Amino acid sequence: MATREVFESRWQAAALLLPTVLVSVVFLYVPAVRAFELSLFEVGFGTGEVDFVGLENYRALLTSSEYHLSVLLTVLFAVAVVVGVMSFSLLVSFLIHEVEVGKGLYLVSAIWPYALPPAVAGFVFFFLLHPDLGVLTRAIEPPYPALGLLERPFEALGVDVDVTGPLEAVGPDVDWFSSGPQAFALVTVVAIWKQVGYNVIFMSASMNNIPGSLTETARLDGVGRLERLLRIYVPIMSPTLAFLAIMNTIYAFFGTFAFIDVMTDGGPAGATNILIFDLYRDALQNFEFGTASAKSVVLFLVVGVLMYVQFRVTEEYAYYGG
Amino acid sequence: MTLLETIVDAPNRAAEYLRGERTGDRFARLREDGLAVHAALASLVLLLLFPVLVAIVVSTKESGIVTGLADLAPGGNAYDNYYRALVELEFYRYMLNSLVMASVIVVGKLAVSLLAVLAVVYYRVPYKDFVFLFILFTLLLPVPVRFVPLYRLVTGLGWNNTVFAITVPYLASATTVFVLRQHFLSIPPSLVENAKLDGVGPLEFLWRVLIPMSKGILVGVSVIIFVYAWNQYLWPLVIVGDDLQVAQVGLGRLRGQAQAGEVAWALTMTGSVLTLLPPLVLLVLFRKPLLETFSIQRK
Amino acid sequence: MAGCVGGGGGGGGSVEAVNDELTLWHAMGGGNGETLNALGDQFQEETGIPINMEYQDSYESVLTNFLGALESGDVPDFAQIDSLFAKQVLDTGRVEPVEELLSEEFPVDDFLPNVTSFFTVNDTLQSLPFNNSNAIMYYNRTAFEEAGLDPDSPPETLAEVRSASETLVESGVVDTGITWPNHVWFVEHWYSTAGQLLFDAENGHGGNPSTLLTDNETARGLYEWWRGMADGGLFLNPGIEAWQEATSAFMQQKAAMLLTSTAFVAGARSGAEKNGFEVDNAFYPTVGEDRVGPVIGGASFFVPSGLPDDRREDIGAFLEFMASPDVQKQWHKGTGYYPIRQTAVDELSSEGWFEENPMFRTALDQLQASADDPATKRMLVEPARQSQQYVQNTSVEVFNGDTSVENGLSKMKSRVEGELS
Amino acid sequence: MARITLENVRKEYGDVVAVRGIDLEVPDGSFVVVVGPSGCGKSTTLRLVAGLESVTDGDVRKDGESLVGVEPKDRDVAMVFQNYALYPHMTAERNMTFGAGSATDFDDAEIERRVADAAELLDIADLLDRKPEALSGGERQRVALGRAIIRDPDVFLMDEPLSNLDAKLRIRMRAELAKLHEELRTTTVYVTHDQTEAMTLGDEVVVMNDGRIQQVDSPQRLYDYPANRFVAEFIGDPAMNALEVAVESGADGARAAHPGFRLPLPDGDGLDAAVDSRAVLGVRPEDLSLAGADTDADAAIEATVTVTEPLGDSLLLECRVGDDRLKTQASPRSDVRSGDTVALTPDPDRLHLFDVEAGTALYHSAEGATAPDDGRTTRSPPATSEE
Repeated sequence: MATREVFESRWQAAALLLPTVLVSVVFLYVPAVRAFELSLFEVGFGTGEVDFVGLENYRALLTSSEYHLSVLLTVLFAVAVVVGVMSFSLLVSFLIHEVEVGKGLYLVSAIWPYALPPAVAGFVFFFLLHPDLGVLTRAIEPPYPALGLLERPFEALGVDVDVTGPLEAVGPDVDWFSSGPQAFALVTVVAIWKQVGYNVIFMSASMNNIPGSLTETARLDGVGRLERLLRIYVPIMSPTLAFLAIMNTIYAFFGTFAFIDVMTDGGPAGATNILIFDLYRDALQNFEFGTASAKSVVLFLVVGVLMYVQFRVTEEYAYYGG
Repeated sequence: MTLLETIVDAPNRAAEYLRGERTGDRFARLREDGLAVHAALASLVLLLLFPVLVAIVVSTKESGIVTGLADLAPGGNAYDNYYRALVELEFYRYMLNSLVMASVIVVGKLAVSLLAVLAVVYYRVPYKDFVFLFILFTLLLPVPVRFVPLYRLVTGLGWNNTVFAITVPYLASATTVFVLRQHFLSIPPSLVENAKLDGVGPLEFLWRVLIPMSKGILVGVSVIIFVYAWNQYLWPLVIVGDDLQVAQVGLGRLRGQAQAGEVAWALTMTGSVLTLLPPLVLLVLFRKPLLETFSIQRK
Repeated sequence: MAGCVGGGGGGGGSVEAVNDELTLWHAMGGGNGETLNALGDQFQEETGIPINMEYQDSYESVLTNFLGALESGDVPDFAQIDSLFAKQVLDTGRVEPVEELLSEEFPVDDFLPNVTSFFTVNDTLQSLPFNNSNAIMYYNRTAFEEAGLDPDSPPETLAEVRSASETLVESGVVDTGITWPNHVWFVEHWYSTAGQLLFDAENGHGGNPSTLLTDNETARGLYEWWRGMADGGLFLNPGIEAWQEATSAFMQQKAAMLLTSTAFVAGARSGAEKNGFEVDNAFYPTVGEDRVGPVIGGASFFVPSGLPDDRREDIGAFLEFMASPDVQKQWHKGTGYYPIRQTAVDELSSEGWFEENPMFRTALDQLQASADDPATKRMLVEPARQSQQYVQNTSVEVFNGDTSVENGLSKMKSRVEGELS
Repeated sequence: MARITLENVRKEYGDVVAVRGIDLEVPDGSFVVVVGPSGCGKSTTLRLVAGLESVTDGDVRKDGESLVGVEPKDRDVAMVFQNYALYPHMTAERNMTFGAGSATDFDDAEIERRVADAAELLDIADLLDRKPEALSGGERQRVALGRAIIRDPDVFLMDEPLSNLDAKLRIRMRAELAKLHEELRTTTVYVTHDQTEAMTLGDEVVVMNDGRIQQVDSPQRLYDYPANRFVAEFIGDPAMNALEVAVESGADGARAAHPGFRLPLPDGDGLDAAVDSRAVLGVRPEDLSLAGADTDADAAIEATVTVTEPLGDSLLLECRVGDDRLKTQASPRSDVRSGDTVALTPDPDRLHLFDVEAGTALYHSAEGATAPDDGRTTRSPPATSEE
């Protein structure tokens, strides 16, 4: 019965925990509880004045169809981000794991967006994909002037060939300033893009730890690549994947408002108004701290429930074998 | 490898690579990997890189003349742009502040978390799981959720406009505690038992045994903390003044230059690249410890 | 009940300056910031009073920080607050009317009346107007010529904007006719030039407003037009509050007309030169035939109350310095914001400045041609930011065609009213 | 040098009882091996002595003084772990000296001298500046031993120290450990699950099972006079055969009756009491020999060979007798095949009877079963399954 718990002094343990617990209580828990308290008030910023309004802030939320939409959107967004990030990262990590040449280069290239501050990421994408001014927009949208070059040789021969024409009809019309679904998709893609690096770090590390003998066995058994990834690696990596699922969920809920702030401002027509942005705007742009606090309580509950479900699911399926 | 060794060794490795002694070999192995795999990987990676590459290119150009992909050739204005941002608009000051803030947070967070993990892993105390959960739970309490009370608290302490304000509230870290705990649990218990028999105290054990044994993961966690701290925006914005202001806010100020009628894409991208640089350098330098250590073992 | 949550820093109202030297928080970036800093240096030189001009990236940041400062008690001596947020700051009750800081002999009546009328609440000048502007129309003379339009008679009404846009686009000179940032300020301008109030209670200057006025010809005319422009591909939507993008589109000659602030005059000139076209500006296009006047825009300096008396003198000195005709002239020349002192305007005229630089005169002419009408006083409402967001966001829904003009307007109205109540 | 005494020691972890009240005396300077299957409580017992665990009940004494409540570092014991517990980032020498300062009152010079001595003794002098990753398993083991030695403790506690070594190295290290103990004469408590190690190393061997001491004895007496079935089957490889029989009395004395045989049982203590009841007959495979054709069929066991395993030095036969199975060893080159029927004759002086229910030894056919030749008491606590 070997044990690590060889030190018994309780006051020592308490002293060691003190800094973390103190900081957590003072700067995280107390303010959070206060925020809960504030949700029962109407709060003025700059004056320190508060008015007790009871559950009015919550009543307003419960009856607001815009807020309901926001809750729905957020859950959808979180699911899309978590699933998207994890499948994309898994693919990238796996491919990197599979190659011998240039491994390091691929890895660094794959993880560096992680170092990019979210606001900068949002800004760069805004620049690239602005519906009218974006550098990339022009390449995606018809007309395709580059393709026009293909017509030149035919023109020279006097044959009239229209390459770009038919594509005009099928080419996408980038307009996420007005199209809700496009804006939602864009924000989701950027959120995924930004989080891939973090996931690749953990996934690659985890894949490196898979015993080579397993890979060899699988090869001898003629197990295909994809099957090897899904049937062998993924179960072995499941503790890492469970950890990442939780971190990604937290990221999707809490770490993404900068993209929205920079790119869509919650629009159009509320299509990207996810809870954290809504809350951020209420708190830090509109200074409606009472409402914002009520929203943070709701957000907290939503995330809490989701995390609980995730914990239960991973307890059931994650492989912690030794 | 230490940072120094990495740097010192870099030219050698570069030279080795450039001599291309194993070029033929390399190509053979490339084929062995499967060209299709490389093609897929290269395009995925390019997809990930593209936006940042564009930012870099734009940062070398004159203001406001990028209108399409065709314009995406590096321009000759790099020096002007970077000089203007760093020196004239004093962006270096914000970066220094960020560096101080991030460094203090890295060191502080590691110190505080190491102590906590020492207690959580090596002490026989009641309610340990509860304490651990209590720390993990803080993940659910980001700044916007507790902004006002936090603001009042920190100003009440008289900390506004001090380094304390932008560091102390960040010192408790669920992620760090979680990762370090996983790591310590993978160290054989006999080590601590042996230390206990020798009468080596917990702090000496931490300092002389655990920390030297955890160099890799500490470096890895430091990078993650650094990136996190470096990217803080909202809280520094409101709680400290210009003297202590950080790079993320400084970047907003570069962008603000544009509002006054300048079409300053180039300048903004310059700032973006500058802001990206420190975390990127860390990431590249320390990718090995990052990767070696971030496998979540069984609990 | 309330007390238990309040707590915190400066609840008692005791304030302390963040710096020993005077400190001004401002949002002037770029060339405007440089001009402002130069003025600060000049003040320091002339008076020996040190002043620290602290740049914060946007009006929103200055507001957030200033409110935070009022709450904590560690305050700057001045905050440059966007006129849109004036009410929010006034409502804290923690700012001191600048009129009380100016010396007896300061000629308050030399301020341009249209400007001070906005900043005067309860018959007292609350904050010192400094950088003030209105929206005007910039246009690309070269493109106009190429499209066969007369560059000397730019469109004056929305209908004319539309027909000019059609000509411009059809001739293939530009992609779209006109662009402007989707910001509430432009809607305010269309209302005020039409003499139409946006809020009841005289846009908030005559009491607390309770409704957004959308059931009128101005609103319908504006949004019908806006929607038609978008439908016809004549309007380039740069995005919400996307000042930079709008400017950029104009500079890249994707749109031949741009609505934006007078503060862009200097930038427009150099930008157009760089991009090889000739730029000019004109009055803001009106919804109908009537032209009443523009709303005031820009910002003013607020001073927190409760600072010690010895400091108040220095503060007063700085305010008077910034409002002096010389400084206002410099500021105007460096930025395009119009001077707020009649003396400064007169001196500029007599120096022949406006004749040499007609683009600098447009905004001032537009201001001085304005009738004395309550509609030209900018909205002064407490939930300004929310109202702004609702107007901007709903505008998108309307011009996109997601909803009918009528539904959109009633949606806008009810959303804003929800905040007013 | 010290004498360790355990008195009615219990250790519980919540609901789990690891050690169920044991008494043990480790004489000064002796080498006592505690052996038992995994989970029997042997490691826990060792850790209780070390002070890494605290007793739930009972007393642990060193030279008569209670150690309860004494910090591990103040017990003057040194421990050697199965995985060596070397700090991976320290050199061998640093591993040996780290903690020595806290654990002892030697000054630096003294520690240095001791390291040199220990290094010489263990033949690791030229490995001192290497880190563990550059050492082989055996070398690591020596460093771990060296670490314990330089502390000059009263007691060495060794927790399966050889388990991580390969078979050959294990045997060599075993001999070296024995030699080391000859030289140092430090009281040693050694825990292992390997009965061969226990037999070869221990002055005395403590067999534990299920949190209890089954028997404490010298290795040979454990083998010859197992106190119960558990000890009988645990000590010795291959394990002792056990067949349920009826003990009958006849004109020519008592016999063990089985459907496959009726073996005569020589007179001995406890035999009378066992007569007319059922018992388990124990006979070691090596005590059975293949009978020649002239053997008295009456004293032999007829068995059918089911499996033959050539071991090189012998041929292991697995046989069936009635419904029971039986193992025996034949000479390595005998031509017995599976399916053959063989007659096995047990050494009449090597038969044991055990109680069917409790497993307690009832009878050993050899002389001196109840009067040990070395005068030490054979302690065999009642083996009732639950208290």
